[in-house]
Amino acid sequence: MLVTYGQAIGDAIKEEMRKDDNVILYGEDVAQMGNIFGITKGILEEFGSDRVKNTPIVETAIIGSAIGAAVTGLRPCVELMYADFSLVAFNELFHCVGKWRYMHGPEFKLPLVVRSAMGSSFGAGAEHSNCLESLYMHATGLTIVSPSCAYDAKGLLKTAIRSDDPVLFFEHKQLYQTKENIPDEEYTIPFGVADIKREGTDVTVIAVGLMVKKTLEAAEILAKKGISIEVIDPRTLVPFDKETVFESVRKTHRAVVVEESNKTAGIGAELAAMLQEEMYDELDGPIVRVAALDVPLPYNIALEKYCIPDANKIVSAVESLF
Amino acid sequence: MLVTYGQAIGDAIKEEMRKDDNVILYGEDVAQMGNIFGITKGILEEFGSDRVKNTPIVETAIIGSAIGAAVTGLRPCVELMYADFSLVAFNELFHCVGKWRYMHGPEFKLPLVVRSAMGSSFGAGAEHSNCLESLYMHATGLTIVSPSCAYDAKGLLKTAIRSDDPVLFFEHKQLYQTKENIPDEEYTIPFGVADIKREGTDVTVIAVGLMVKKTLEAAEILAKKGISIEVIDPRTLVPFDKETVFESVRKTHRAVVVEESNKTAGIGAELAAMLQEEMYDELDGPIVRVAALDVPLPYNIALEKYCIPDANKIVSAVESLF
Amino acid sequence: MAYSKDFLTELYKELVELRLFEEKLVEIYALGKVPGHIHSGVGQEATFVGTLATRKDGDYYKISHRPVGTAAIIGVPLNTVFSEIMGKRDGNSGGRGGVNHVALLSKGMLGFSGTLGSDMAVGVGAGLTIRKNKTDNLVYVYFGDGTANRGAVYEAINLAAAWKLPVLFICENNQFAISTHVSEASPVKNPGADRAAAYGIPSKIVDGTDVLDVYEGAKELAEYVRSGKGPAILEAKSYRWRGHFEGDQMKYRDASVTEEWMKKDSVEKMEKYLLENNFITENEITKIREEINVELDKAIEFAEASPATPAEEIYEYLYVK
Amino acid sequence: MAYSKDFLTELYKELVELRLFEEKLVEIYALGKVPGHIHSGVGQEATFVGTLATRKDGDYYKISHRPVGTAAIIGVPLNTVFSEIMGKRDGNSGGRGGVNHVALLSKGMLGFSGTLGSDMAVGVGAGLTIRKNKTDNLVYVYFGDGTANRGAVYEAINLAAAWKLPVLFICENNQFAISTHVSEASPVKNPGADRAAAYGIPSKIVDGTDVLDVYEGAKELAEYVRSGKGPAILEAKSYRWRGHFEGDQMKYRDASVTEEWMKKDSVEKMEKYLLENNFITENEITKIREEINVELDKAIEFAEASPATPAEEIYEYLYVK
Ligand SMILES: Cc1ncc(C[n+]2csc(CCOP(=O)(O)OP(=O)(O)O)c2C)c(N)n1
Ligand SMILES: Cc1ncc(C[n+]2csc(CCOP(=O)(O)OP(=O)(O)O)c2C)c(N)n1
Ligand SMILES: [Mg+2]
Ligand SMILES: [Mg+2]
Repeated sequence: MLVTYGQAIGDAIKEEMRKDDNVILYGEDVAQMGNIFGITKGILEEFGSDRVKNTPIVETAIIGSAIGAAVTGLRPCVELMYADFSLVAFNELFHCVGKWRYMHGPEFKLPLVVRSAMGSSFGAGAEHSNCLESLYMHATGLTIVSPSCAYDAKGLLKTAIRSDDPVLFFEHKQLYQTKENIPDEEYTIPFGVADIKREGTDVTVIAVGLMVKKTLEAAEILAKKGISIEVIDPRTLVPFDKETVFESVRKTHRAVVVEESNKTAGIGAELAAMLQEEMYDELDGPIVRVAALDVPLPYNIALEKYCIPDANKIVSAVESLF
Repeated sequence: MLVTYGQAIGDAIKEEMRKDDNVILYGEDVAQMGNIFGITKGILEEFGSDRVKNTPIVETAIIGSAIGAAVTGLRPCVELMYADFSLVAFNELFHCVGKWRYMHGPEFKLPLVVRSAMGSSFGAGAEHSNCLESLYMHATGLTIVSPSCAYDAKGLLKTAIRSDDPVLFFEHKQLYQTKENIPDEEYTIPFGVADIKREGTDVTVIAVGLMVKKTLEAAEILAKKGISIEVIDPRTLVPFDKETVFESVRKTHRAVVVEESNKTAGIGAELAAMLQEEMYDELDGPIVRVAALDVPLPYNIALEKYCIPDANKIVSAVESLF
Repeated sequence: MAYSKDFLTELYKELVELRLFEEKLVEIYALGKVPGHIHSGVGQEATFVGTLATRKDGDYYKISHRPVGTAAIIGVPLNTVFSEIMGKRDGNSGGRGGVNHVALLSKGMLGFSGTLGSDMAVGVGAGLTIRKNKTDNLVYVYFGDGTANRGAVYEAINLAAAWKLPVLFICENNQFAISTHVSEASPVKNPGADRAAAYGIPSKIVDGTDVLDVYEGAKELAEYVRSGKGPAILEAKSYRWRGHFEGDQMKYRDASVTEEWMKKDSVEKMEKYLLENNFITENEITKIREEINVELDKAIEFAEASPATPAEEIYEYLYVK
Repeated sequence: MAYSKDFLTELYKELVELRLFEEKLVEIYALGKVPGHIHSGVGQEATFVGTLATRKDGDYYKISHRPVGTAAIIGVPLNTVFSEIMGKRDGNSGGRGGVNHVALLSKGMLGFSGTLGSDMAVGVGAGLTIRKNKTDNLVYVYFGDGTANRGAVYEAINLAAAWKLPVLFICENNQFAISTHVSEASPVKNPGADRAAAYGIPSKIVDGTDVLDVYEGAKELAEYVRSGKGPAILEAKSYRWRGHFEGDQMKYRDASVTEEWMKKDSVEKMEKYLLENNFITENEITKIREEINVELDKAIEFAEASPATPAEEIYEYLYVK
């Protein structure tokens, strides 16, 4: 069936809520309004107000209560409207969610999912545009999912809701309306399995979220220039599928990492550091990072665009390796 | 004079408070008690309760109010008891402190310092032992200081208090009692100037905070084995003194980064990624990261020790390059 | 209370200015001239005009995302306001911050945080400066009924109360946080005023559709705050006329209730009052509106002509040095 | 109120158990057997024993860093408790969590957050499970007078109140947050109870040095909460006898005040009451104490013999899979 990325997410939630009545959904404006992007529309109507709830603006309590609900047997799927606001509950996510089981012992399971809309979206400004996966990569005990298409979003979210470990699920705002044909039959996608979105021979390009799309655009341009890139979407940053990337690098001997967040201490920092540490002998050049400029993302749309990677910047980065 | 790292910090605050009555000090238990480590002892007595205040346990309001005080003309030097608790105010630090001037314009200056005690200290556990600089490196607009000795701590804190930009100042708990001779005369240390703590020819080792001490121990062991390492302490992670590091790498052609925090997406990730990107042709091997294991730091002291880098682990990492 | 004609006319002008500003904002947004999203404050003017009528030189202001036209009332030149809103170089941050970050420190404006509530303590910090300067100034800190539930708000008011700082907290209860009605989000009826007890500070509830009622309540509390006794909370009851943002379908609420509330129009009320008391003529009203519209249009024109901040300046304003 | 002898003796035993536990903790800490820091709860037993006397099967508990012996009262085997405290493999997390993270979920214990107050909402979340299971259970959530100022506490109680969840919040007002007296940190006299108004929920203040007074207050509120009406706040007035942590010089407070408070000894009070009413004999008292001490010593011995978790198991418990 043809669905948008947003519908795929809504469908995943509904399907899992039908399967298991311990799955509950709450967050700001998820009920009547169906969230500010319309992603959770119709869920209140189907499952009722015991299982679908608006919260006040209380991000720390959303996350804290999800822990308590999860350890006692529910499977909360909660929403923090914008990924930016997850920083309000950063302590709860970093210290509590990420460490609770480790600190308290194996009786404690945290089957909870935190969904959040991330990324730039044409003038949303410095506090409503962030991609923040790398901050959570430095934490422990979390699973971090960043789907780049409707198919992945649905399969990964279903896996997330069924997981007994806590999952941060980042949805890219600019992808919500992108359409795709996905199977009618139920499917799930395991964590820790990267997807090769395009095969290639000259350079391995690891891209995340919306940047997968931009990288595929870049691949077209590069193909015309005679450069063949392999586009790998890790899909989950933690756990990270090293093997798929290593295999690609063994073939291409060159790697580029593309992300939407600030360059310094971003996703690319970890991936580049890890790759050169573990694949040094396979590499014929530096691992190049393509990322946003290290400034708060400007509101002015031209400046915003200037800060964030696009196909051309990815092309240049790849070309710089030759 | 012979002072401890802790005294050097207290002295820096006092000297700056004497110079400029806009400098104020507040935080949890900084007044009568002189903070839980005794670092701010005597400051209330000298400057009075208008300028030295205990706060309730309100980390978000400590940081938020520091912004307001700073933009209106005061120079707040505030304390978040443990660096771990800075995550409670992470939103305020990441989005507000780090972006305020950029978002509101050049009229806005934020001369504020946030001091915080960080690092492992023998069983303090997963929530009272963190080194978190790398999280803040991903932010924008912040200056990040991590002094490794009394001399640096004093000179850098004085610079921090005089800075018109916001500074995060991380003090390592295990260093508070270390003693050192420092000048009687006033001095300051500029930001963005790394210090070569030991010259060497074979490997450049960049170490931060307490890890500088451990690396100097490792240097002794390695020297006996015939390996000469150059130990560089960046002192400020933002701004980062690339030139000093680059010059060293041009000599040694090998680099190791040592930090106390989790390896994944830590300081070493950024430094390794940056170095291989910008110094690829100078490097004769991978940049090796020495960091904590990616688990919440265990309470059991043997397990804690097992997780954190020490001289032996640094020695092994350096040796792995040959 | 007997008010002077001048005072009442001034209030009225500001009400109209804010109304027309907020309408203009919707207009230029619809024309695609404003990046991102806007939050129209149409219908909520009285709270802002009424409270600000108690201000004096040296006061500070922490405004909110709604209505941003408040910046103009406080005294930020319209050219600056619209340039920032349209993301242009002549905005206070050259369009880096945008519609929610219109602020001039020289006018006492402290700035705004897009993670709502995190800026409440910024206002509290400005109170420390007032305290040090030993003036009878105060800080106006505006926040919404939804934001009132955030922990950062509690910490900020608590700290202000513990330290008896001169801050007037103003809760604009427009009954909605996006789609969530105040009765669903808040366990108390008055999300601002009912919490004053938690801090041991005074509070007052006023009619946010009646500028004079707001003014009276604000005056009483402002006097208390200026006298050094510590912070206070004013809660104004109003209603959000439009959607949370433009394009909001508002299926979560009953349009007939909205219509009822829209009849409680603070601008019309004031107009009627002024006309009935012969403080103003229909002609003068028309003139006031025209003049303001001309000013707004001129500023929008200025902003449109203002260049975009060039890419080379992308790192400016990040650090002082 | 007329209490049965059994009930009173049980309360007394738990008081003594908690007292001796907390004393033992100080003892083994002084001997270097405990990593990190401990926070002795000596003198504060009545709040915990008195409230827990209202518990029943299926209830949940969010305890605090002081007194950690509460875990034993709730039913965690002493061997587990001391093994965790001493960082050993037989602790609930094999010594990964430590003294502040003693918890058994099978006994209803939800765990603890070292960033104080961030765990309040964890208790609220357990309330959702109780609600779903349609039982009349409740969640006991303990927090200190200092922690009461945190925004996370406000958000948690607010959410519990908005959703009318079965949570009994218990503020142990021992008058200090480390060195900061409650009067310096909190603008209200009663940092727990005075804030109930902010959530529109009931509250009660009890004498935290009198286990029966605590019990009565807790019973009243627990009944209210169990009946489905929503959360409530109990505030117990006590005093922290020892330093915040061991080694605290306590120069920030007047030792004579401490001495006065130490005369209000909940254990002694109960002992006197039981003796006067001939519910117990001096002999029985001695025996109770001896038995508990033997149990404590045996558990400590067990914990000492418990191996350290081996390094190979360092990644265990990080993920379920
Ligand atoms: C911390 C945080 N959480 C959520 C949001 C998203 N958000 C933006 S406006 C809004 C509603 C605010 O309601 P209220 O405070 O009543 O102000 P109003 O919009 O009614 O003026 C929300 C939830 C945000 N900006 N910050
Ligand atoms: C968020 C946070 N801030 C600060 C601390 C440091 N701290 C540990 S105990 C304590 C005092 C707590 O006081 P209270 O809540 O009254 O509990 P008590 O220690 O008196 O039992 C503080 C400030 C912390 N653990 N977490
Ligand atoms: Mg509102
Ligand atoms: Mg206390």
